[in-house]
Amino acid sequence: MKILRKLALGAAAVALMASSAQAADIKVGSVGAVTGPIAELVAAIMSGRNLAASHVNAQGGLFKGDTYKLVLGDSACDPKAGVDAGNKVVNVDQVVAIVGASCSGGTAGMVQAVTIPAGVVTISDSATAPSITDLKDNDLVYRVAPSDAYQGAAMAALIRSRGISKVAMTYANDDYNSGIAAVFEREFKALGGTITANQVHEPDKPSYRSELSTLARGNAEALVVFAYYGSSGIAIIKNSLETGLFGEFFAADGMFDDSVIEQIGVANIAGKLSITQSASDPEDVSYKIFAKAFTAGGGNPNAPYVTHAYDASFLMALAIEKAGSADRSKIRAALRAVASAPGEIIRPGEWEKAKALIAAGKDINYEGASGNVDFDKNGDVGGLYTVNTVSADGTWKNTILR
Amino acid sequence: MIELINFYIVPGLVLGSIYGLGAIGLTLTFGILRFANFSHGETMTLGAYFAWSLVSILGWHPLAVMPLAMVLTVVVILGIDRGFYKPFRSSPTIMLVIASFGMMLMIRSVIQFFWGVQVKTILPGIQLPIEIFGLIRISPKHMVIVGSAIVLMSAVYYLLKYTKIGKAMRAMSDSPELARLTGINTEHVIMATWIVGGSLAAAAGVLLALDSHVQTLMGFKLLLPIFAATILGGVGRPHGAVIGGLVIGLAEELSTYPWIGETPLLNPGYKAGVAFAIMVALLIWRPSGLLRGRTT
Amino acid sequence: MDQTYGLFLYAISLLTMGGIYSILALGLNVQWGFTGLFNAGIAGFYAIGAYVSAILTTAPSVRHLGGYEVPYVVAFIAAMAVAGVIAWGVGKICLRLRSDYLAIATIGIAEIFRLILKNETWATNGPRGVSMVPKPFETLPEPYNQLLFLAMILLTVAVIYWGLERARKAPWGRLMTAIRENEISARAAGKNVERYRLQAFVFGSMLMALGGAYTAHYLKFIGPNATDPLTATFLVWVMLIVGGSANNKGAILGAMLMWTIWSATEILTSRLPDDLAIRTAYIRIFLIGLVLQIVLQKFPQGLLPEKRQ
Amino acid sequence: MPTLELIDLEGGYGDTQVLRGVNIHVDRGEIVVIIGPNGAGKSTAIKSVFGLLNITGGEIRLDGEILTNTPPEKVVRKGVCYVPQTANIFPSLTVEENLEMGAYVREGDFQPRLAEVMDLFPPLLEKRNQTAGTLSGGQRQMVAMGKALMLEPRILLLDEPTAGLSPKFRGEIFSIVKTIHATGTPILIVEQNAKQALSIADRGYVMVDGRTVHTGSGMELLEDPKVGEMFLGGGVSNGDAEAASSTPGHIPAQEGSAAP
Repeated sequence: MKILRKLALGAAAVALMASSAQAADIKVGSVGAVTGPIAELVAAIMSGRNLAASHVNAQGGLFKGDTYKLVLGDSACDPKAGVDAGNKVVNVDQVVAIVGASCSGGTAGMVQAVTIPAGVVTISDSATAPSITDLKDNDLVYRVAPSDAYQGAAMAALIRSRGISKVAMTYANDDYNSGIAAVFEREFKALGGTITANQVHEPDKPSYRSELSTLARGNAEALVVFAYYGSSGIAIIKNSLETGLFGEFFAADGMFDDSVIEQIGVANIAGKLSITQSASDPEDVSYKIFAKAFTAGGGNPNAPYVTHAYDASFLMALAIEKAGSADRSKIRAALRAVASAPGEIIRPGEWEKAKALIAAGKDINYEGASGNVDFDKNGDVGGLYTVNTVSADGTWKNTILR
Repeated sequence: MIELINFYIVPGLVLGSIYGLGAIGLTLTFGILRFANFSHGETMTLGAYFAWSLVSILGWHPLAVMPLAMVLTVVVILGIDRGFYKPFRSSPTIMLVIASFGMMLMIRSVIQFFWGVQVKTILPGIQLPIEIFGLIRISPKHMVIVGSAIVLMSAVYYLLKYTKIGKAMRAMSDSPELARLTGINTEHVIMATWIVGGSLAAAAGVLLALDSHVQTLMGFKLLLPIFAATILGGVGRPHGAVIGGLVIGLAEELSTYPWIGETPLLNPGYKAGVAFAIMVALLIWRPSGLLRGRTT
Repeated sequence: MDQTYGLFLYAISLLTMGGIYSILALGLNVQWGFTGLFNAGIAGFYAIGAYVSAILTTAPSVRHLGGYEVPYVVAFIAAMAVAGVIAWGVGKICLRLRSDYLAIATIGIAEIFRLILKNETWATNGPRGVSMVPKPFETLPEPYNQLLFLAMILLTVAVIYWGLERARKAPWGRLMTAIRENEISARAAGKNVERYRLQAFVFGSMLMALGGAYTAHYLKFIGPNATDPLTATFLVWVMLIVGGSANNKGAILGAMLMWTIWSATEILTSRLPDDLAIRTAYIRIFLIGLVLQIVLQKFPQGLLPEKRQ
Repeated sequence: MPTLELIDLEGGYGDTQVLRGVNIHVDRGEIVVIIGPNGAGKSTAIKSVFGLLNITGGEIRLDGEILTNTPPEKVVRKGVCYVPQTANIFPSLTVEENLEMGAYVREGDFQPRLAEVMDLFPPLLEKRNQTAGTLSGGQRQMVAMGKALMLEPRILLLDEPTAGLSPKFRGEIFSIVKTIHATGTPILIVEQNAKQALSIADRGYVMVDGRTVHTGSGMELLEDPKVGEMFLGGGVSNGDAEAASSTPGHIPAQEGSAAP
């Protein structure tokens, strides 16, 4: 046991050395699956969060010029890593709140094992599993990414509204895609649709031709794909087009990325693919502000969950400012106040304005790039969904789903 | 029937060719250096990333840069052998296995660091299949993949069958101790093994990228089916590895064919398990492989 | 909250996870260190233990099998028992394979187990996992709940350590060493080598299942990603080899040390500027690989080499 | 000057000492046989020439040049060829390829030599394209010896060439040994079938417990009652037990410790 003690002391010493920098930082954990199966999505999500922080810091920072500092934690899409990352940011870095985590599994572990017991508020920008709604969370777990329950329903409605009644569906065997697929299946049937075939698939296989052949047996009018674009989505659409088995596709937001057009080719996909996305109204002022700023920094504002990432991060800063001090329990109380009406509307990037209003004791209501981010009693947001189609010039055309 | 050929057998053969190329390298290192090289999947990934970079710099067709990508990969692999495997030449196997596991992590993170984690494509767009005899539909890139695999495999066959170093490689795979006692320069043979294994792995990576895309975990995801192909063909037997690769590729695809009724025989969620199941069954009932290989 | 107190809590979490990994490494030590069985399917038994214990203790849920709500101890024993029975079956057919073939076979079998747990959604909620797993002592106030949980883990480690040390010095342990080092003479001496190897395999796998069960309760959640072979098989191997194979102290040291490196390096890298911090997340994994290589080359026997009787 | 000399040689595997004082020399054109009980270190003595064990004392000389602890590849290059007792061919290679591997260190064309070796072993000629693993035990020994002869060695070391063979094949092997000897190559043989071996040998050594204890011409040893009593009774001949444990490069656990 002596060795254990030494190790613990050693670790503590390392941590102590490391955390002594910059006293005027207000630290917030930024936990996400930087490594692991969805690393490619998370890289963009992290830029979204960081953009919000840079907006805050460029316009006066928190309180009296303190820096809004995001502390990275890697949840690797693995609950073990999520809990570990949560522990580090909460205990070692002493963050006042957390933005994250990424996968629903990593988030479920982190919030249940670490942040709820520690009384730390979390806002996830990409954990969409319906089960997160049910957690006994002392009003500490929020998310700006709508639960899959909403998106599944929205997609079912969209497909029915196009007059399509028979679809085949396939989903990647992971927490996100299987969750949303289950909701879609239920909702689509409830709307009178028929699902001719429903197949799970393993991501990261080089070819999906055999699965597609089975899926095509029921003469479905379209294929609904629940997958991440990188690990299987693009391959499935490519294979479908190459084999001529399907000609029309619907997909959820894990598929939404420019590389879909790049890799498949505009001519091949234009007019054939519709992707629902829990994004904002493309005509919405908030979204436009965000998109402009994010594009300027070299980012793609349409990448999955980057708007949510920005909103989660910005909203957290607003809540801290509103709380008036870096006190974990006060932030929880402030969060709902800044997120929803009543109050003057604050949009992405409007930190100075918000800061002034808060200082003046006025209410504010953040309307984010991803939507109005009004939390319900479970800490979830209702989703505003857009459908994105590929136009002939190779750009995405967004339409709001109502 | 036509459906079976076009959607199950053809993709199975394409996949099998890629598995086969990967398995040749694995079976040679397994046979000659006597260890299961866990970083072999990452070698494939590395080859694909080299090819991607070369395509974006030179603007050539992926097939044209493939030889260059193979050379670059081999250079890296020889460096790795020198630094991380050579010190364990006379150590127990487990040391090499663990070292290769460490190498797997290291190569992967270097790729992620330099190339990032975004999915990349090496051959954008889709290719419509060409009809043969009005029945079989095969896309040009699949012909390219299978064709390249056949060319490379023939080259390896020639090397192993007709060159001195190739024969020495087979000899060392049979018995490293006797090879030393016979005066065979084992370091040369090991180097040749890495050159052959590394370049074929790189080629497999490029061909895989041609069919799908370039991604940091692409090779790792293929590692276990390739192990299965290696075991199936008999460790140390390159032609066995090719057959093993084809069998595993076909078995994976055919397992989901609706042989009975309208639904796939096997839930595609279990598709990845097919290779493992074949591998385990074989290890238990026919440990030396379908073709006789090194015995257990 | 006080900085020192935070570090204290982090140290608890570090030791808890390190303790769980110590159990896994000790289990592997029984199989590899003492008996020479190259089990590369740790993740499979770990997953079985985690799911069995989680399902047995959680409240009823529409998403997965559950609602049995048995006491923790019963769940732990059940987790070990289920894993033990399965390991018996696996061992019965696989243990005659030579070392690296056994490794590949066990990897394959573990992946099949994981695929089953991932695909049989009615029982395990599939890829979405089992949530709201109760955690022992969680109703107590901070930090006593965490301390008691840690105490439970460390006590388990201590009991296993004590038991294994006894076994190692007993005829059973000496026999295991004899089998590992010279199977032919052990056979010649009339020992039923298969039976002893099977015992070691089953016992080691049961310990792995216990580690899995503890993990599920510690995380309060278990899903397929938590049983990824990277962190549930390979990392354990690294721990044992670095610490010192066939040395129980080495197994514990290796687990604690490697977990500390795995976890604590991020505290340093997360301090770098944003873009670099993300990139160094990859380099962190590189460094872990490098540490492993250095230890392998400089301390081929591990930090604490085997003690000969 | 003798072709090969082992002088006061001591050594073993790791820390286990097997050789405790071995003195052997082979002169030009001689057949020399080492006999002795199981575990006496006979095979170990031969392996010591090939740098396969840890030599702690004494030295090995090849035509006067010190050879102690030279790695196997270099020993081969110096013209010493060794035929291990088991695993002495490459089973998946053809007969011809096996012989070609024997000539690995040889520069230039090996075809003429190949023809010469094939002449020595006529049965191999017709099976030249067959994989060696499919041959009978006797033919495998021929391949193994043929492989060693490809280099036209300065000395040939044979480790129990007749172990596990039927009496018929044994005779064949000994006649091959004589044929090789007739080409002028000195040969050092370790044998369990002491009687037959001594009958073709110029000289012999008796090893007991890691030491050479007795030497003489083949005839002297055959007629020596003490030697006869110890090793030539016929019943003692049990080559298989040692065969199981002494593959080259592999530590035979019993040898040394099991010495009487």
